[in-house]
Amino acid sequence: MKKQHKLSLRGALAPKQSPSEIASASPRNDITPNLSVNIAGIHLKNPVMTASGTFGYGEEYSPYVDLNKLGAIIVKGLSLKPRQGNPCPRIVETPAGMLNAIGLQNVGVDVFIKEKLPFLKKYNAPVIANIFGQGIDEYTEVAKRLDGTGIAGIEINISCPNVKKGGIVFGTNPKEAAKVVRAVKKAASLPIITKLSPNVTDIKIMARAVEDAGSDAISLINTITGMAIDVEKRKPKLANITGGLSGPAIRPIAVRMVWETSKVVKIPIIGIGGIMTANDALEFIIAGAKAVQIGTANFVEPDVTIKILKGIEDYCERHRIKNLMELIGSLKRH
Amino acid sequence: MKKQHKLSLRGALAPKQSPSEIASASPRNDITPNLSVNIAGIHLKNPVMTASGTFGYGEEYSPYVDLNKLGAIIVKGLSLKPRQGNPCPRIVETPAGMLNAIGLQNVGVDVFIKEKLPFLKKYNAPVIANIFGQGIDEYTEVAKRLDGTGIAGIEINISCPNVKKGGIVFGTNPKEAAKVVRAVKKAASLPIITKLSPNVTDIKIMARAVEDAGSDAISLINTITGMAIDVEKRKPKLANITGGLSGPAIRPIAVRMVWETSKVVKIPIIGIGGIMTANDALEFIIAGAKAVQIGTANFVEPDVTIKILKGIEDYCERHRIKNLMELIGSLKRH
Amino acid sequence: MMNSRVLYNKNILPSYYKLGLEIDGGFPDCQAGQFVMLKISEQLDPLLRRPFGIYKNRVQGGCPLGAGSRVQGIEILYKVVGKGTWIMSGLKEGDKIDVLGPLGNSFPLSDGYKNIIMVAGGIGIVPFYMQVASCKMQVATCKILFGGRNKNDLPGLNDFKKLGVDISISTDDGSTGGKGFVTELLKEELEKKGSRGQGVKGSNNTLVLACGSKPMLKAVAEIADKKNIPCYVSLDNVMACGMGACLGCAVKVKGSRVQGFKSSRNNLQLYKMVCKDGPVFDSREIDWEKI
Amino acid sequence: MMNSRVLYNKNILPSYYKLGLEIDGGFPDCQAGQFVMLKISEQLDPLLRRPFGIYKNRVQGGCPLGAGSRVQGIEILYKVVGKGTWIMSGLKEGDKIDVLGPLGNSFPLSDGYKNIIMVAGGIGIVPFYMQVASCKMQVATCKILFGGRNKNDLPGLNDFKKLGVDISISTDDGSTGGKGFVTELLKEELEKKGSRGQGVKGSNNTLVLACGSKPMLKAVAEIADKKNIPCYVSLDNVMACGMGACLGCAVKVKGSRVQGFKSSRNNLQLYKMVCKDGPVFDSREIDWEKI
Ligand SMILES: Cc1cc2nc3c(=O)[nH]c(=O)nc-3n(C[C@H](O)[C@H](O)[C@H](O)COP(=O)(O)OP(=O)(O)OC[C@H]3O[C@@H](n4cnc5c(N)ncnc54)[C@H](O)[C@@H]3O)c2cc1C
Ligand SMILES: Cc1cc2nc3c(=O)[nH]c(=O)nc-3n(C[C@H](O)[C@H](O)[C@H](O)COP(=O)(O)OP(=O)(O)OC[C@H]3O[C@@H](n4cnc5c(N)ncnc54)[C@H](O)[C@@H]3O)c2cc1C
Ligand SMILES: Cc1cc2nc3c(=O)[nH]c(=O)nc-3n(C[C@H](O)[C@H](O)[C@H](O)COP(=O)(O)O)c2cc1C
Ligand SMILES: Cc1cc2nc3c(=O)[nH]c(=O)nc-3n(C[C@H](O)[C@H](O)[C@H](O)COP(=O)(O)O)c2cc1C
Ligand code: FES
Ligand code: FES
Repeated sequence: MKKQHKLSLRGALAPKQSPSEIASASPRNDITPNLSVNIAGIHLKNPVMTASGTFGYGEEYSPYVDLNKLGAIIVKGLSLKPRQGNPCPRIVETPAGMLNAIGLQNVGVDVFIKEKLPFLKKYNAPVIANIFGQGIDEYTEVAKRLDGTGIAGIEINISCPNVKKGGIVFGTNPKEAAKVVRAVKKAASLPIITKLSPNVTDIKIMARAVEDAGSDAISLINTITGMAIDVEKRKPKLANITGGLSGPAIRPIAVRMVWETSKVVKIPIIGIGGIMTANDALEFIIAGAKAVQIGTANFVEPDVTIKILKGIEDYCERHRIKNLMELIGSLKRH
Repeated sequence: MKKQHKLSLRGALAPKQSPSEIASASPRNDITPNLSVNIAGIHLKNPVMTASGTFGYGEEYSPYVDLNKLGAIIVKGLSLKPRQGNPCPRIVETPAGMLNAIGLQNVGVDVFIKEKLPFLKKYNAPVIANIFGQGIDEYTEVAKRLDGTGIAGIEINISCPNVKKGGIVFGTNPKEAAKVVRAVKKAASLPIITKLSPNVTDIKIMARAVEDAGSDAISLINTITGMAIDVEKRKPKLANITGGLSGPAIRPIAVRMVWETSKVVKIPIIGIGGIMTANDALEFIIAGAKAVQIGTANFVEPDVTIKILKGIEDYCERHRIKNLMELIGSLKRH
Repeated sequence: MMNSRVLYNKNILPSYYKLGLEIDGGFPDCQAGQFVMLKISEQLDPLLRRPFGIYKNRVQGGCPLGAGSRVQGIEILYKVVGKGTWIMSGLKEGDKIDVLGPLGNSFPLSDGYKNIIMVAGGIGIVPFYMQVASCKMQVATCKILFGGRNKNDLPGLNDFKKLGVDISISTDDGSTGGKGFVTELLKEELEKKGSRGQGVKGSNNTLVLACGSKPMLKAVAEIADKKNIPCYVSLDNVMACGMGACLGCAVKVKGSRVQGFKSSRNNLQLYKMVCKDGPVFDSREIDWEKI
Repeated sequence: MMNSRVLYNKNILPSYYKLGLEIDGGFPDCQAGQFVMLKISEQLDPLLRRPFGIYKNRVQGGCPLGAGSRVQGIEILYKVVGKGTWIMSGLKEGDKIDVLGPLGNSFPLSDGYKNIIMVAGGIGIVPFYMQVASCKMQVATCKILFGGRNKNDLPGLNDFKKLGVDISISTDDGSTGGKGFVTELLKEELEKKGSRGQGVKGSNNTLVLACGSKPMLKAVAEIADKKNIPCYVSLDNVMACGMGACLGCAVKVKGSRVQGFKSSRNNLQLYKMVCKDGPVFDSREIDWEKI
């Protein structure tokens, strides 16, 4: 709940803060928690990253967010050539979520390096490039071009469900996923994060496959394939028919998958899916994620990443957690 | 949106009805639409059924719903012996959804036949028994006992994710699923509906497998496995750790799976997942479902099934649809 | 299930509110301990209804819905603890809200007992306003033991004072009444009266009723059990349906001691539903270890 | 992004409302055509913000936020069409609402054109209140053609009458003004004036600006195009972020005619973003077949 709640509606005796604020209002103690984490050799000041495709190329959000404060910035998925994306409509709201079928529109890796990266380099947050390809060759070529440009790492999107050749085969087939990871590892000397698709029977098998193939970290989840129909027109609400479901609606599924994955891999996990508040981010961290990515929430509150960061800090102070590492995977039994 | 909306807050010029009411306020024409459908030989007056586990044994809702008006009543999942279910907490609310880990608590098939069925038989809505077992033997034994009791059909739950042996293996493995279906088909002369789990990479493969094994119809989706964490206690919110996600949050995923399935099977499909309104139900029907089941919505509005039925009737009248069959699978291209 | 109109929504103490709801025809048969399920928002978040005890019921003459008013309705006394109650606190006169109820069972009638001791912790006071009225009708002596964290945690205290019922207070910080837990008051009370129960209804002696947090209820149950005094507790649990259909609000019971469970052939039921079998339970029925 | 206070929320016509919002410091540089994204509910349903044009802006002297008031703010004119706007219609004075903006581009300045014709359909009138003010500053003649389904579909009409601007009205049912589509008014207007554009700014002749439904805009664009009169349209689209980040509000453009697209090596851009590249577009840029 946000501060702007209709406080003025309440009587004089009303709690001056909303419940979530009350929960975090306990007196601070003098511990300044160490929130830094190391993901696959990338040093993050804190675990709060932006999710690919929801934060543009950073520039769009710079009026609202001090980019220096972010754990890392992950940019919109890059392909070898620029891509125009899908026809419209591309987005539709769903209960506590949204479907998107952007179709991986992007400026292409070269334009990114030439025109978008210089802006991001002015800030000290590590920049991670999310990449995808129609085949292994494209993945490796994009990775090669990014190598040595000053980015901190590569996130391989094997999971985008929008474009037929855009990764869905890789994302649901452990052998194919492993192939992409091995090829990208070879092509670039950068740390490699593999982003998993939730559209699978067993996320653990996918996670193990990419770990074995040499991925330095795993991020999950990408969107879940969904669909909405305009019953008056009897047409799909998205021109692409299906799209990827994101937002708070999917959070319970994402937390479950992070928890399952954390028990079978040793490489760091980055939790993604429906994070709107610090509490939501903490669910992922307690379930086993070393860092989190914020996606759809950026659209709702442009400075949500900073609020989440602040909330995690407050939580650690309140619970006397000196180092975020104490919290990661600290789920107790019932 | 419901009628009770704060209409009194609005000015004198305010629309007297909420938007959804306005949409359905067009003058009626004199067609009385035929909403009856035949599912696997079971004649339904209309396509609105109750989902297993969300309507008790019918009795609980009889003060709120005229059971005679329902297309069919599907009762809480039955096993051979009574089951006590999982420890508490068993449910938790999530954004636009809920997680449940009831653990298939039920009175057992014999008590059902002796004590619950007689009440339901007083009504003319077909009664469908949802069944599950820890192994094929249990499935067939439950089916045998139900045969000849006057129920209209059996829905096989191969998908409940809560209890380890409660079906998850069958639900995600096409060969195992086919075995259960074949065995139950042999054990009972009743129409068989197989209820699919959404926790799979490719729902089409599961659907084809159970169709080939002789299932007379398919219902989908069951709940999606999810998890929520109490960050203050650092414990799972459910005693069972994970639970099944239901409610409007999952609707886009369910609609997509129904649409995908409708293209690969010939047997009737029953759509389930997050249906709260007539519009939601119509999404499934237009996507290819011949009937729908209402689950979580019953908890929110006990008489929601009747409201949905009324809404479908109104829609058909407004769109001059004489027979529901015209609507089933009528999705147009964009 | 009915579309009810908000009559008032008064902030009576920090975090505590009184919500007056107009109920067409009222709840004529409603009894102390019963509850309603409110659909707080028409939006899909929060999705589920929320359970609230009926504090006052106009039909039974207890609800001050405007002096001399003929409006039928109920009063809810609630505490803001999360999303749903926070939204509730923004309700205004004239707003509409969907009310499902009355639901659940109620406290046992007081006849046959001489002393009724009601132990309430904070918002746990809710079912006792109507119970006092019913006690009076049964000509039993009743005494309320009311505990809270501090003086701002004793909602409705004035209402009870107005009823003229004997009430003892304790707060954790001593800001009103005695300092300490309400269970201490109970111990004292039972000592003072030298109460001794026979554990059966009709023994013309003491009956303990309690509503509050689970640790408090557990402590009350233990104290009563030691003295062999019958004790009934009103339990709280997360609910989805409120009518026994979802099996979500289960509470662990001492299966073997439960009688009349005809549904299971082995005559053992490990769980009861707070919404339908309760919210009021004989304290000896509950498996307090698993609460 | 700011936490704004609701000053008023007036129901002016069936389904139409005016929402006054206090904006600390106002929007000093805001121009006609720009919009804000409102977070209507704190709950997660509806999840996304909703875009609304800025109808009046107090800073520029146009917003009647109480006579003589020093309150800085904006006025939104909106129509209830779905969930979000329905919730908005329940907002009351003093409620808080989060405002993101001003966003987007604006209509071109009027200097250099002699006649500015503004074509509005229903709620499409919104951007023109501020545009009239700006026209006056540029000493251009302006004329508004305002169409609606019926007399109740002409929101803000009185405001424009008070501005003293020349306005012609048409309704589909003839309940006010001429019977027919507003595009007929445009045809007549262009005939009457014998307007002829050179298709370049500064040609000292006619400029058409339009806002309304997509079919209306398409028809307006065709009429203007035939006469070679420059035409700018304000487009509507579903939005998630409002700032060019999600790429969700794409509109198909005639790729080959777009210049200066340095991002693509083949100099072809098929989509532009309504939120960032728009909402105002040169009508010749739009691929009207794909709209
Ligand atoms: C039979 C019954 C009668 C009740 N009567 C009253 C009453 O008269 N007045 C009153 O103020 N409250 C009463 N409650 C409790 C009330 O239902 C909860 O406080 C309310 O549902 C919380 O909703 P929320 O959305 O504000 O909190 P949420 O945001 O849902 O949760 C906030 C916190 O409260 C906990 N919580 C939520 N619901 C419950 C619950 N039902 N039981 C225990 N913990 C819960 C959550 O786990 C969480 O920690 C009653 C509960 C029951 C079961
Ligand atoms: C730049 C811009 C400026 C706008 N200015 C105004 C304004 O000043 N006043 C005003 O009343 N409205 C304006 N709108 C439209 C307004 O944003 C929508 O009416 C609103 O978002 C609908 O929200 P809802 O939740 O009520 O409807 P929903 O429940 O979300 O949808 C109801 C119906 O409206 C359609 N719809 C929803 N949003 C849009 C949209 N953005 N464009 C087209 N169709 C949509 C849906 O497809 C559906 O059919 C503007 C839109 C844009 C993009
Ligand atoms: C509009 C939009 C565009 C996205 N684009 C990409 C992308 O280019 N590459 C990618 O790996 N994920 C993409 N995603 C997925 C997000 O990065 C994230 O995994 C997903 O949205 C779940 O997180 P959320 O619920 O916080 O949004 C996109 C999501 C959205 C909503
Ligand atoms: C509390 C609860 C209990 C359920 N029990 C069963 C069950 O016993 N058998 C079964 O096949 N499905 C069960 N389900 C799944 C529902 O029948 C339905 O498939 C699912 O909830 C999705 O629909 P919904 O979103 O409309 O609730 C249960 C769901 C809930 C919420
Ligand atoms: S709340 Fe559903 S059974 Fe009690
Ligand atoms: S709304 Fe996100 S790019 Fe326009």
